[in-house]
Amino acid sequence: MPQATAESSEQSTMNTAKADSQQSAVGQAPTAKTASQLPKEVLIKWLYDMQLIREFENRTMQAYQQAKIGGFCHIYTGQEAVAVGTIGCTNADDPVITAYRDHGHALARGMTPEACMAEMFGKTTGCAKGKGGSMHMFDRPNWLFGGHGIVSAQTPMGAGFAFSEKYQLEVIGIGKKKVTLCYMGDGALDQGCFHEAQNLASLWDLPVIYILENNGYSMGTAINRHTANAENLIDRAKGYGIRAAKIDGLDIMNIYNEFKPIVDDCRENSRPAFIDLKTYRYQGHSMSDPQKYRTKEEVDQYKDKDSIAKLCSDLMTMGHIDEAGWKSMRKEIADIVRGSVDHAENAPTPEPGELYTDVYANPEKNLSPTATYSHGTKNPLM
Amino acid sequence: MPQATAESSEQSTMNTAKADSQQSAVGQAPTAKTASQLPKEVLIKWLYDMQLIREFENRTMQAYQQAKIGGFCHIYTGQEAVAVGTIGCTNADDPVITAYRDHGHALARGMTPEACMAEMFGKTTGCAKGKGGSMHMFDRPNWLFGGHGIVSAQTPMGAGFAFSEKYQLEVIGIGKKKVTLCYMGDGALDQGCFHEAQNLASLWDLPVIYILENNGYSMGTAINRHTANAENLIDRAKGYGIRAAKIDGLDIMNIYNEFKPIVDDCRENSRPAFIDLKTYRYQGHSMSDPQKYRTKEEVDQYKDKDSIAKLCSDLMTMGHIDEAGWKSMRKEIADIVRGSVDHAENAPTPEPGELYTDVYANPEKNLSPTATYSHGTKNPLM
Amino acid sequence: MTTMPMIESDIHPAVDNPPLPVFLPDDQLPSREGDRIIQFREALREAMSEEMRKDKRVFLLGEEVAQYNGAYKISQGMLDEFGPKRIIDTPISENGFAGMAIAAAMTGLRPIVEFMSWSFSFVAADPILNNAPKMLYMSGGQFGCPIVFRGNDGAGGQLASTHSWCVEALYANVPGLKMAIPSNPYDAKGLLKTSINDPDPVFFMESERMLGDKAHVPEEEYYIPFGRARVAREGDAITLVSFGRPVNFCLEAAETLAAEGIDVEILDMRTIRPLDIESIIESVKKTNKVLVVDQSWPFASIASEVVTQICERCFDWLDSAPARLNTADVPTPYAKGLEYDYLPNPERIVDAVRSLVNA
Amino acid sequence: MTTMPMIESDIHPAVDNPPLPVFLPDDQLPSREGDRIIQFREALREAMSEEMRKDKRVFLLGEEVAQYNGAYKISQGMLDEFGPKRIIDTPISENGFAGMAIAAAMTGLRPIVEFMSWSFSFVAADPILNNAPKMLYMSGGQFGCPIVFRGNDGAGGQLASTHSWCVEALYANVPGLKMAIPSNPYDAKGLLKTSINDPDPVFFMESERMLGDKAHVPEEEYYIPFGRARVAREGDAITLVSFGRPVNFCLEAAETLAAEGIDVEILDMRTIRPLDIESIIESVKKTNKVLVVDQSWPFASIASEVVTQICERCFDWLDSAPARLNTADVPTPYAKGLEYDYLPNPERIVDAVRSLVNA
Ligand SMILES: Cc1ncc(C[n+]2csc(CCOP(=O)(O)OP(=O)(O)O)c2C)c(N)n1
Ligand SMILES: Cc1ncc(C[n+]2csc(CCOP(=O)(O)OP(=O)(O)O)c2C)c(N)n1
Ligand SMILES: [Mg+2]
Ligand SMILES: [Mg+2]
Repeated sequence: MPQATAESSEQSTMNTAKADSQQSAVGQAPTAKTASQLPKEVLIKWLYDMQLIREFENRTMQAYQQAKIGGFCHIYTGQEAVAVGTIGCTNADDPVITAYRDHGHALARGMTPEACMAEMFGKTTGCAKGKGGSMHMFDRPNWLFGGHGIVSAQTPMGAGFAFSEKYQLEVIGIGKKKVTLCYMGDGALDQGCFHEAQNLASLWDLPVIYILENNGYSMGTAINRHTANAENLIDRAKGYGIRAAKIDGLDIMNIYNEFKPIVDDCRENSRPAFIDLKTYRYQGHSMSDPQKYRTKEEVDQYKDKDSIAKLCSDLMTMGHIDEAGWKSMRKEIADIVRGSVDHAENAPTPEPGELYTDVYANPEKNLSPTATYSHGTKNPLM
Repeated sequence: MPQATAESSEQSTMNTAKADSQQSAVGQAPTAKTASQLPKEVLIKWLYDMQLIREFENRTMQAYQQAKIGGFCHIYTGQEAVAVGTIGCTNADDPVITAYRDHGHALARGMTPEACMAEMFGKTTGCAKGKGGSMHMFDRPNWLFGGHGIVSAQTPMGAGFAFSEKYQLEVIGIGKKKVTLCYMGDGALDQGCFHEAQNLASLWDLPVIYILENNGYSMGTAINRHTANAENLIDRAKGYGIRAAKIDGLDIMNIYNEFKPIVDDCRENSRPAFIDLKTYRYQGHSMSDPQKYRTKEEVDQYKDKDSIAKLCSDLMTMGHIDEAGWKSMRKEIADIVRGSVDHAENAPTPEPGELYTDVYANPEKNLSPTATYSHGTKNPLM
Repeated sequence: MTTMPMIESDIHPAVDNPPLPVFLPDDQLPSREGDRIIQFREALREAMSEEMRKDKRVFLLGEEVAQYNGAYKISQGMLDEFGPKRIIDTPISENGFAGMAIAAAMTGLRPIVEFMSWSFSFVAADPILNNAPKMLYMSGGQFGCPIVFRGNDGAGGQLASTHSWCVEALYANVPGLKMAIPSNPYDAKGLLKTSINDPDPVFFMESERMLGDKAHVPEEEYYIPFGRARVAREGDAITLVSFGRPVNFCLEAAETLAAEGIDVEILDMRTIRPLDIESIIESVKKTNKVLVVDQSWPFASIASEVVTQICERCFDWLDSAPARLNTADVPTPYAKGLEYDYLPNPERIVDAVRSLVNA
Repeated sequence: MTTMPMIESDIHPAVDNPPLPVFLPDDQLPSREGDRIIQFREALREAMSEEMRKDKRVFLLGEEVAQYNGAYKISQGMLDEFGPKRIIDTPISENGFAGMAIAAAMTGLRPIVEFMSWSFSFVAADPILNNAPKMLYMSGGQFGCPIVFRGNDGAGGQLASTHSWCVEALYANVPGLKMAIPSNPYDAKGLLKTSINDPDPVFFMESERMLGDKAHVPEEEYYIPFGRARVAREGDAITLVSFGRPVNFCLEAAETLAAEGIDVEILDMRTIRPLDIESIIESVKKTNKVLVVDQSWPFASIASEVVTQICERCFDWLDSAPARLNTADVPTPYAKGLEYDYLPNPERIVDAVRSLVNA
């Protein structure tokens, strides 16, 4: 089994001149809440969002098999606690960017299932009006900057959002202290631009957190076959003087407890962080993966530690929900997701003329020898 | 002063499953010679080569000022101990590759001053027949694979030579165990491809040694302004499970003592290494650098620790050379270098037709709408 | 059979005249007709496997090529046959492994680098454009770079804008490289075998949409020379110049047009550098009309280049302006209908031909 | 004076019709004649500084732009005026800082990214080609990318093959980007100011060989609209279409040719995307002959594109085949003589024009 089961988590202290400023964050610790102290509504919302993602992905797979969805389609099932838990530690206007396995982040960030499903159906009511597809979930009102298909291309951009917010605050004098979350798969570790991004983020004190969704595989390649010293990834980040931690990503309460202080600290002290979040994907890499690289037993082992089941049982123990409540929640979600499929089915396909819109914000003449560009219809999310 | 004076050197043990095989290298240690135990001829040759480089660069600067040399021209003065000392730890057929500040490596590797100078004069007797210039010193008979102008582009290639030699041995059954030396400036640390190269080298057990010629500046940018955690660069390499060491690069005897065991170990156990070699360049970044980013005092401090003066005085103490010998050596070298300038002056410029040669090894027809290609004249080094 | 002498690893072709491949004339190549029907992907695999059996210097590296048997099953079974030292899974480090392979080629090995998609080659643009095609020149003839870069190019099925690149328009600008773009399984095998033996860097473009295409591919070995177009269809109304996947669009369009009495001639260029301009001229002299069909964006594309060369070489034979039909000049859309409209599909070809022929 | 309204950072131009720049007609732009003689590099600096004074969203980043005052002294003094938060020295991480700047542009800032040379942009090819020009499309109009990438393009002085790229032939293929290539200080200022205000990504090419060129540049602010060529010289024998540095070669060649009684018309295109094809047509209708002079390699170059568009738009007005003159189709050599022969130098232009005019 290529991936350690990270029961414990380990944190570094920052190995830089900034170590002092860390103290203040530690100073705040007493006032910080642990997950179990959070209001019931918050915890129930986590469960709801995780189940929403799971149900949504079930329907996505169905629709894909019915050829209603095309292209590459990467299912988030199994990793729900990561998106919901980490986004649960942020503010609604903290920038978020991720890779192509992005439905979970979109929903956790507040995109409607309709906009998300319609996008995959290639319809005008999709978040990118059908131009982006599964890999390109953008949601401006919810501060989601994609959905990016080129492995690791989002990592310099992650630093860029942190830079931008800092610039706006310090140079223009608008905005506020923000943290950017930048998600990445373990395969993205091996791209050079991630190294460049980490160096820049550390050098320039950018509040960006790289969240490694370490599901143990880059497509069919187990992590120890694609990245060196895979058991100890946080050492690399420390090499840049970046705070780093390894967190069990299957238990959302644990994620909150370990991740929230880091978010607060990065925001307060304007520093980057790197989190190795151990998780697992239940489905293949994309919809066309025969999965010969792993055993059914391995998958089952992880399913036994399912993050939704775990949160549900925790919440039952805490008395926040009961069997009936859970059942009705699932029913409600099932209806909503089915509704999103119906919506996507019935939404209009783009007019042929939409091919030539949204290419330029200022579509002057003679930009192309063969095309005449114009402004697109208003994006439904705006 | 941006750069620590690394009096001491520090070495890591490899942080991987390969740790065992390291033991054997340690086992060999007793038989290894220290620099002072080396034959007199070897040590004298080091002094000769270092002085040759220095004298060569003096003439290069002169010729550049007289506009006999064009393009970008990066002077190696001050760093002589690095090229001579590290190459002194290798075999003549170990591959070597470096960046654009490459005259020193070329000479240390055995390129004739004529071929090196003529190249910069753009003459047919140059190592690249005048097509490459100062930044592109290639010497096939001496296993020098360039001279590369794009910062860090040589680092994946360095891994590639190590791969190739290993492949030839293990798959084709030819060749022998070799180590590749890949030189890089501190600015090259910040390029993504170096990260990719390190990961590949570690993952695939490639015997390549990355030699960071840490002269404290990337052009006008002091190292702590361009790379994070600059005081502790070897930690980054360790993050990849790569053996790493910090070595004072101004004392060639010290370089040999610390570097030779690493070379032997990497060769024997087929593993990469990373060496942070502290050095300093006396001249500007290139010939057109006003050098406002550093003080004359800083430069003088380093000149006080000049590596040639140090070796010379060590050899005098050891009785290997005396004032007269040193004087006649310098005279001999001055004559040779002057001869190389004369040679370069008088060598022919390329025929206009050479423009269209060496573009394709198999120059079939219709490769271009405007050009007809042919084979070039034989390279003078071959 | 073609004699393709092994080039000794210690003889660098640039140093003396290399023992160049000896090619049979087209009519002595094995027949394109037959009943050994295999897929495009199998033809590619066969080309690589045959060369690897003969020459240990040849190896394959790329993402998922080994244990996964290839993201698109092109290298299926090759790990079993050749082992992990010659069929090599890489991390997602295109710059790193392309750069490594270039160094290996400089020392005499013959790497085949698979890009899962050419769309992912931009992160490796520096080594593949600055090093591979220029090494021979920069080193004054000391080091060549016998390497093949290959992978899927062009739109797959709804892969949207970052995953649907036609890189040929960009990369073909660079001297020092060769470029082959087959349109069918037979050519895929013969061209890839030639590519592997060529002493220069070859950029070899496949198409996800054609990997399942089936046709007769001879079991025997054969090499298709670079720079020789194939007349995919004879006709006299107009010359269609194309390469890669759109050749098939042209063939489809030709059926419709034939029914209207318009007989088009279709040239499948097979290689872009070298470009068989003589065959184009010959055809244009017959038809006096030409349309270049190219699945890249139009601006400064191969189509623009072909039009320009036609002007340079047979301007006076043209009845009307040489024309081009490219992909729509927009990022690749995801939605199925938009993607279809975006491509130089048969309907668009039919329309374009009609208006050119009836003008 | 031009009114160039500030675009609010919370209004994205793609969402509603943006407040587009308002441009004066050419004849109302400040005079090109005058005695405020400054260098090309100063004109660039002035453009950036003026925009930075007006708009805090504009900032400059790149290698050595701040403390070193620019590798080529373009940004001299700007650190002093604007401080280190807006004039930002970067590590040698082109992919990293280009990607960062793209994100900053998506959130409404207006980055100017300096590549010390466009030759170094290949390591950043993925973000600049896959993200900047496609963001608006991929996001269905939610996020645009108002960014300027600028730097030296083309041969410097003997910089050899990896450092002498003309990237315009490659990059201009990509829809979603705009491209400006000035040939003189006056245009440099006016075009760069327009680039900074344009809501789309602009690829702006300078030339190390022109940075010291001097000319009158008005002190006042002015914006040169994209897509309007300038008639750099009037003539009737043939139309020379060019852009960037070779415009100056054309002007030099024109003197020699004029002495022989050949009066050439020279069009300086100024922007490549958009390309002012109307001005080309107008001139070709007058001269009936055209030569495109382009310092890129020929294959699938801007020159090929211009030739193709001329065929498409005014084929019947041509007396002879539209021609091109490019850099030699080889990697850039180091040796001085070879490098000179390699470029589309005045002698080569004279020869080409003579043979076209006398044909
Ligand atoms: C630069 C680049 N190379 C290759 C690919 C093809 N590819 C897409 S996803 C993927 C695997 C990535 O795995 P990981 O980063 O672990 O993310 P996960 O799929 O596990 O979420 C590969 C090889 C790509 N999109 N971009
Ligand atoms: C990718 C790339 N970006 C920028 C440059 C321009 N450049 C050449 S050398 C250099 C500084 C490199 O410094 P360092 O690596 O420390 O080497 P040193 O000059 O000190 O030997 C820069 C920025 C380049 N050649 N390649
Ligand atoms: Mg993964
Ligand atoms: Mg340095």
